Amino acid sequence: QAREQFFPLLSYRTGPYAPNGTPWANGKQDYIKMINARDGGVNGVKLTFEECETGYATDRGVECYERLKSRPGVTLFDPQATGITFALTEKVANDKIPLITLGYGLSVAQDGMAFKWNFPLMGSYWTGADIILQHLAKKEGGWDKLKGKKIALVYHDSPFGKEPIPLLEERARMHGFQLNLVPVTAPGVEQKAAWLQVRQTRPDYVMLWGWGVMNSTALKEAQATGYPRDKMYGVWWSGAEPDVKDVGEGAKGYNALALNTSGQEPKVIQDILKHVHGKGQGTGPKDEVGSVLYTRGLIIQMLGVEAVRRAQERFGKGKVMTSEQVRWGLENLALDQKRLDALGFAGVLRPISTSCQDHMGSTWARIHTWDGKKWNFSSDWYQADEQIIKPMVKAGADKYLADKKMQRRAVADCQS
Amino acid sequence: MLYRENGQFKTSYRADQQIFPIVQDRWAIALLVAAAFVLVPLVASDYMFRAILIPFLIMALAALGVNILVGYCGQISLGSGAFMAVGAYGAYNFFVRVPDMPLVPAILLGGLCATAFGILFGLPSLRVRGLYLAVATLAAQFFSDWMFLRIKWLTNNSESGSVSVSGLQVFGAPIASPESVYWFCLAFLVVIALLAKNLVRSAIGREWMAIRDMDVAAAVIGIRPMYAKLTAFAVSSFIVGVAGALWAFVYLGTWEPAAFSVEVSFRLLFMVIIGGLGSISGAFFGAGFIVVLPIFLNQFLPAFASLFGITISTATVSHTELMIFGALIVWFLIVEPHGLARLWATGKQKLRLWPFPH
Amino acid sequence: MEPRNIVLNVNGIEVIYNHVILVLKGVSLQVPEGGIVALLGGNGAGKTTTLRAVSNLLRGERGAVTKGSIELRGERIENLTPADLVQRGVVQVMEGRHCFAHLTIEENLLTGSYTRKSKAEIAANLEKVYAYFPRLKQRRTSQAAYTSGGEQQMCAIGRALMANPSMVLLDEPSMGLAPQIVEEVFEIVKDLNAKEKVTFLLAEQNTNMALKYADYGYILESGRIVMDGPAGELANNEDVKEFYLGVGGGERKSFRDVKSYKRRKRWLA
Amino acid sequence: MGFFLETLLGGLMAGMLYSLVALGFVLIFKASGVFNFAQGAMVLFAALAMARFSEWIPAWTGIANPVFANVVAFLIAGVLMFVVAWVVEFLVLRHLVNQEGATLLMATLGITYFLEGLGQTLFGSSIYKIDIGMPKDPVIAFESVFEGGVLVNREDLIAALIAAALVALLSVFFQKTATGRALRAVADDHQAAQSIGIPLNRIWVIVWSVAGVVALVAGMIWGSKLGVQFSLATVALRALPVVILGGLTSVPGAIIGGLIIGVGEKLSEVYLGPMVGGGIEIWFAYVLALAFLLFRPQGLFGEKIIDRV
Amino acid sequence: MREPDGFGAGPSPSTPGTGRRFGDVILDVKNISLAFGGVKALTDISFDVREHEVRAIIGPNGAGKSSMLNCINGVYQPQHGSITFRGRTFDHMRSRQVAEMGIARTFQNLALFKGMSVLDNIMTGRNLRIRSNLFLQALRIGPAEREEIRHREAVERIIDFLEIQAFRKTPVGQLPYGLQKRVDLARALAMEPQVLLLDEPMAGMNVEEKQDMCRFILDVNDEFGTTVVLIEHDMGVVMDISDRVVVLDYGKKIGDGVPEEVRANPEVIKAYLGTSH
Ligand SMILES: Nc1ncnc2c1ncn2[C@@H]1O[C@H](COP(=O)(O)OP(=O)(O)OP(=O)(O)O)[C@@H](O)[C@H]1O
Ligand SMILES: Nc1ncnc2c1ncn2[C@@H]1O[C@H](COP(=O)(O)OP(=O)(O)OP(=O)(O)O)[C@@H](O)[C@H]1O
Ligand SMILES: [Mg+2]
Ligand SMILES: [Mg+2]
Repeated sequence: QAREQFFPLLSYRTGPYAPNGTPWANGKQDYIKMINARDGGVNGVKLTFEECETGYATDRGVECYERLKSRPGVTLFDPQATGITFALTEKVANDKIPLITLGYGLSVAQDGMAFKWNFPLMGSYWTGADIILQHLAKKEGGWDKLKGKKIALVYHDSPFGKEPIPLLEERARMHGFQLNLVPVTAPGVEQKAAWLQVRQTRPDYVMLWGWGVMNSTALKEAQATGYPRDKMYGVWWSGAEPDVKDVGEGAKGYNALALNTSGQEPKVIQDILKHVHGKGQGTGPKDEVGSVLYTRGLIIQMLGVEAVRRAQERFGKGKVMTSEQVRWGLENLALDQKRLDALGFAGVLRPISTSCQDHMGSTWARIHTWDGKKWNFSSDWYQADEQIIKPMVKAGADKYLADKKMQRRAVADCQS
Repeated sequence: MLYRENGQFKTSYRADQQIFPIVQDRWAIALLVAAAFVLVPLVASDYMFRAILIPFLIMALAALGVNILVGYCGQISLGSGAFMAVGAYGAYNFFVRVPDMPLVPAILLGGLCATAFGILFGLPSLRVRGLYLAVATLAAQFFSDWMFLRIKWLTNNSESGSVSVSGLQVFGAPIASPESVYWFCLAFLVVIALLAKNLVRSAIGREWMAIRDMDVAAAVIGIRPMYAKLTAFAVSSFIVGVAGALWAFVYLGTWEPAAFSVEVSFRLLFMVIIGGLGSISGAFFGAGFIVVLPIFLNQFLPAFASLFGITISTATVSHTELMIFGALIVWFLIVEPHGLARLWATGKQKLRLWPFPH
Repeated sequence: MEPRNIVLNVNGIEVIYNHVILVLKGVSLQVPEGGIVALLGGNGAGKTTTLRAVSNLLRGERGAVTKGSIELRGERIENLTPADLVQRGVVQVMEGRHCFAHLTIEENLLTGSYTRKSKAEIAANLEKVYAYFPRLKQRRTSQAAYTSGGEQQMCAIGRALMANPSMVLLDEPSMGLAPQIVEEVFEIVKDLNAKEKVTFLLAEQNTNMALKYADYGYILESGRIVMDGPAGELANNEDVKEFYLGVGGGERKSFRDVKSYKRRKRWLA
Repeated sequence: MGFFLETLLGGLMAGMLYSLVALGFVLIFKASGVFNFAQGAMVLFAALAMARFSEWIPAWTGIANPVFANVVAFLIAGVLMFVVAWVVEFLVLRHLVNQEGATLLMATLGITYFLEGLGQTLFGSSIYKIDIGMPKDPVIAFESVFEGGVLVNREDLIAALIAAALVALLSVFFQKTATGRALRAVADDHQAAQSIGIPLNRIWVIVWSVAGVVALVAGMIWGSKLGVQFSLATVALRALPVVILGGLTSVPGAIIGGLIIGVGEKLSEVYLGPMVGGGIEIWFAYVLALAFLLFRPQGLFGEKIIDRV
Repeated sequence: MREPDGFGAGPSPSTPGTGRRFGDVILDVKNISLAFGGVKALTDISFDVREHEVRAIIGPNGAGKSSMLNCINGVYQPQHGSITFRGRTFDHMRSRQVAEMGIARTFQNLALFKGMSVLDNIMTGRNLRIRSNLFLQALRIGPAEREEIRHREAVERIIDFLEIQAFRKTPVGQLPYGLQKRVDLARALAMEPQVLLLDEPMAGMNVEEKQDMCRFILDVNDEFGTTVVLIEHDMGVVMDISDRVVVLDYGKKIGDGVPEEVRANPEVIKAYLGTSH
């Protein structure tokens, strides 16, 4: 019987997406180190981890999964890539290991009754897109003001980039704005044509759905074609430091969704600086601690750890949880403000509570804006509109189940 | 007298034209196949199956297909990833659209879709040659990337362009456990390898090689370049397409076009060149090398470093892995430019002469 | 022949291709300063291999000298590069021409003078080559690949001469050349030898011609030297006459009447 | 009309940038018969070196002057590319004399992996900045003639000029000098070149160094445009159609090819793309190149492919 | 048709020295002109080849001999003229068709399939006769296998005939030059041609080997009645084994006739033979 709770960490520190993948992975690692150093683990259960480099490639990701999935005390997987998520979705169900995809993955997986093992925590591309639109509507002075407006979606030409389209189309139908789709071929180093199109159609807003080098290139092309950056809104994968840093002044005014804060103020960050970096055990450079993606890594890991803690509450404190037990924990997360404050995450994110029906737990997000040096919040919290998203999720999940000839989970299954 | 062919006189041309004319080879192959079917499943772990053996088998199959085109017919292609993708999505469409479509025919039909696609993109080879053709075949690659993202019909109107299959079975037996997937892939590989071997040692194989080695002379002895090249494209893309369907169906389960990106094309070309152009066994060697080596390095390097009390970060591991991988490729090419299969053959030749050096 | 300095001394070399194919099994030969030495032998005897060993072109063929030594004017040369050898005045004309297909005839010739620095010398050499092979001058602007086999052979020889060599390794210069040109080529060899004191080591199948122009000959069979001697002596040897000159029994036999059985070669017995 | 011109111009500029990368391919192919897939990795490696050194030098020397930092970084990166050339020759090429094209091509793929690993090990895998003071903001020309004017990107314009100058220089080098002739000879037949005393080793170091410097220039310009990180290597894939369209062996072909591809690609994306959902430019570029090849299998300016019996 | 030599129309006479009789004209080349850019490789060349004869083409280097064969073979397309084979006239030939009609050839600069074994090289010569389709070949059952064996037998006869048994399985690239030439001949013979075009089959051979080669050519000519067109620079060989000789110079025909006649032709001596022959 394992005496340690094992976290397999799939990451990519090389290759085209390394600049974004690295801080993310560092955050996850540092959080584990911090919990061990500060709290001695979860109720005395030490946390261990092993990283496995996927290079963002699906087959390497699958190999990593197969390599690490049967380690004793394996907890959950966070593949950090949409393609790998697709390939693992079915495998985790067979192996009974939860798969968390915070802010990415399949939007329809929010439906926990259909996707027992998937947890797209804190938001999907549908909720993200919905929030950007809400923000625009608010800025314009109401949904009706969007009528006749042009909104362009400049997106990474892959399932990741295409995911928000159904929601945007739905909203466009509802509110009568015009949606222009501008795909950018991966990895996105050459976007001249895309931005010529933007210049030609002169949209009122540009939504940016990019990852990696595509983001900074888009900003530079926007600058080169004179598109105002403050009319640009990125998804939360397009709104971190690596995306804007080398654009510098040129990215001033650019907005993006934020799932979390950035900066070193939160207590948890201070704890990490103290317990991990202070002891010379930081995974990455010190000044990266608290950056957007780093903090996102922390949150992901925190949710994983809290799921373990939650599971222990039910299945026995101080024991190593099996992955099935962790799944229950993930499905029954209840992190209210008090709990978050205690964890040192005050202000970093909104409370989150998951359930059997809702594997997302929270759809809150904000907009932040780059001022040339750092990200500053420029809006209040928004929550995605359930009325629109829920039926879409339900329909999508049903289609998925039908395709797979599978049944919805019985309500009784929620107790297991 | 461990490995000698002298003393084994062939009394008929039929005997001389067997696949493996040397007795020892025949036994070795028989043992190997038997071991692959029986012994390996007894000892291999789940991880071995899913992360190494199955991808190895499928990639070996794809490499086999690529080798027919590149190694035998001399048409360097960087579009193999596209052929795999067409095979995969083709099979997918047959599988989900035709009610009660059995698995094996779906995969074979996927292969046929790839054949059609391969012939289409093989047409320029009638005029364009060598490296020009190699680069031009990238058109197929980028076109297929685009096609499967953009044409919704091909992905059964899935919103994101990712598709998935499940509930695979053959004659009522589910293909889900690692052993069954392994056997399934192995069966495909053995059968297709056998057929391919037959082809390359038949008239058509000789036509391909003739076109590869000296096309003007080939034309003069009556070989039609068009027929030879297009059949090579057809056969090759069929095999690659089947491999693509297997990769998608039994290895990934759910996939997006990026699973068959240009990177895959490069890797396949790698396999055939490292393995040995124009040799069936080369595909196996090459696939083994390219599939297994990075995984091995990835796991071996940290262990190796920890021997010296050093812990290295994953980033360093994967950078070092890249460097060692690159260096090994170069090293192998220097040791034997004609690939691992040739190295193997030279080894056998030495064994034949043994204990005399020459 | 008065005793002369030995320029090239090949001493018992063994050559292996691809780590397994043993081709030369202890070949020794000497080339004196200012001499013309012929290396004779049937197909696959190892003539080309011997020349490649001397000019260090074996490596590109995945061959290696595994035993013995090669000395040029007393200096061991096994580890030099081909370019070093050209610097020392040794140039090989490769079997099968090997002209640079995309370059014009004139450019081909000019590449031959890569090691020469003086412009005037290069120009003079070019004129010399054109004087030897007027046909090349006519075709100077065509790409080498589109010239006839014979023209390419001339180009290859001319290209070697552009380096002002002191020693030339000629591999089958007569192959594919019209009889008239063959004679011309050998005349040129003799001319260069006499006037410019160029030493020649030539591998030939055309034994008749080779023995006529050479001073000394070696006969190579299956990777071994089976016979050597002054050209005149060789030409009168019975076996050489029968197998290499085709005049066994005194009379030249018609190619129409050759018997289909063969006499055993005495030196192989 | 204004927009059409703008697209056209944008295409031309993009094309010139491709040419810069394509040039590296052509150089090495023309001079040694090696199709150098590592060109993309070399661009990345050179750019990484330049970016990091320009960042480190002020820290090391205390001299904050950006011009000084950039110049020194450029020089160091140049020297580094020379070292790479030398190592490649010493460890790889000299052992592969007289081998087939496919083998050499694979070897360069091996070099690609190696350089990618080494580059990231030495210089990190984050995103870095090259700031050589290129103007980033656009200028609008002909505003009086067309509505909205024609947008011109000054950064691209400068890059195009640099590319053109490089090409002119290299064309002269190849056609007119003895070394250039020797380089072409080597490409045709390694062994014959050796046999007449062309020192392959030296030649290869020269060519790879020159290609390294071309990669550095390309890396510097692309890097200043995009930022320096791993994906920079993938611009090689955009440059490939340029190489084959212009002809593998033609230096001017790289430019003309670049212009054609650049324009074709942008016009197609902007005017045809929307009809089919967009994202067509990359395969369109390849198909365009292929279409030209059907008429001229050796590319527009490539040397004729010779087959004779 | 006017003939410069003694063989006009009418019953075919026999050549001196052999008792063989020639048949009718099998291959008739008329007014062929071929130019590459400015280079005139062939200018208005006409000659004919009769069944069973050994017809030599000689001439200085660059005279256009190989180009002539390339025209007959369909490798080059002449700008003018026509070629008649067995009564069918073409203004240009296509390789495949030529092969099907029974014309085979060897090459001056070896055009063997380097990566294949000797046996496979020769087997390609039989490809035209293979009837089984792709699927049968892949399965290699029944007819396909039998067919393969039948052709193998035919090829083995040629291998025996040319005495290259020992090298059956060797990759041709590793053979010495002379043997490669022999394999080239074997591949052409495997096509069981009616007309065999040989482009300098004896270049790079010593006398002994040339004797062997001559014997092969004559045997083929005698036993199978194959017509032979031969390009060769060794005058000894040409004079001894050919029945009639065409002489080209700078793309023009300067002589045509029986060997003795040609040898005496002053123009030929001047352009080609030189004085010592
Ligand atoms: N690159 C090679 N790899 C393997 N074997 C080779 C190679 N080159 C030559 N050989 C073998 O070496 C032997 C000698 O060949 P070599 O070319 O030296 O003969 P040669 O005397 O020049 O013959 P020829 O008169 O035909 O040119 C031959 O049996 C040949 O098969
Ligand atoms: N494809 C081609 N392109 C351009 N010129 C050519 C081509 N083929 C042949 N020639 C030219 O035509 C002329 C005749 O060439 P051909 O090869 O027929 O000569 P040949 O009589 O066979 O000479 P040799 O005895 O030297 O082989 C030569 O001058 C050659 O340069
Ligand atoms: Mg030789
Ligand atoms: Mg000729």
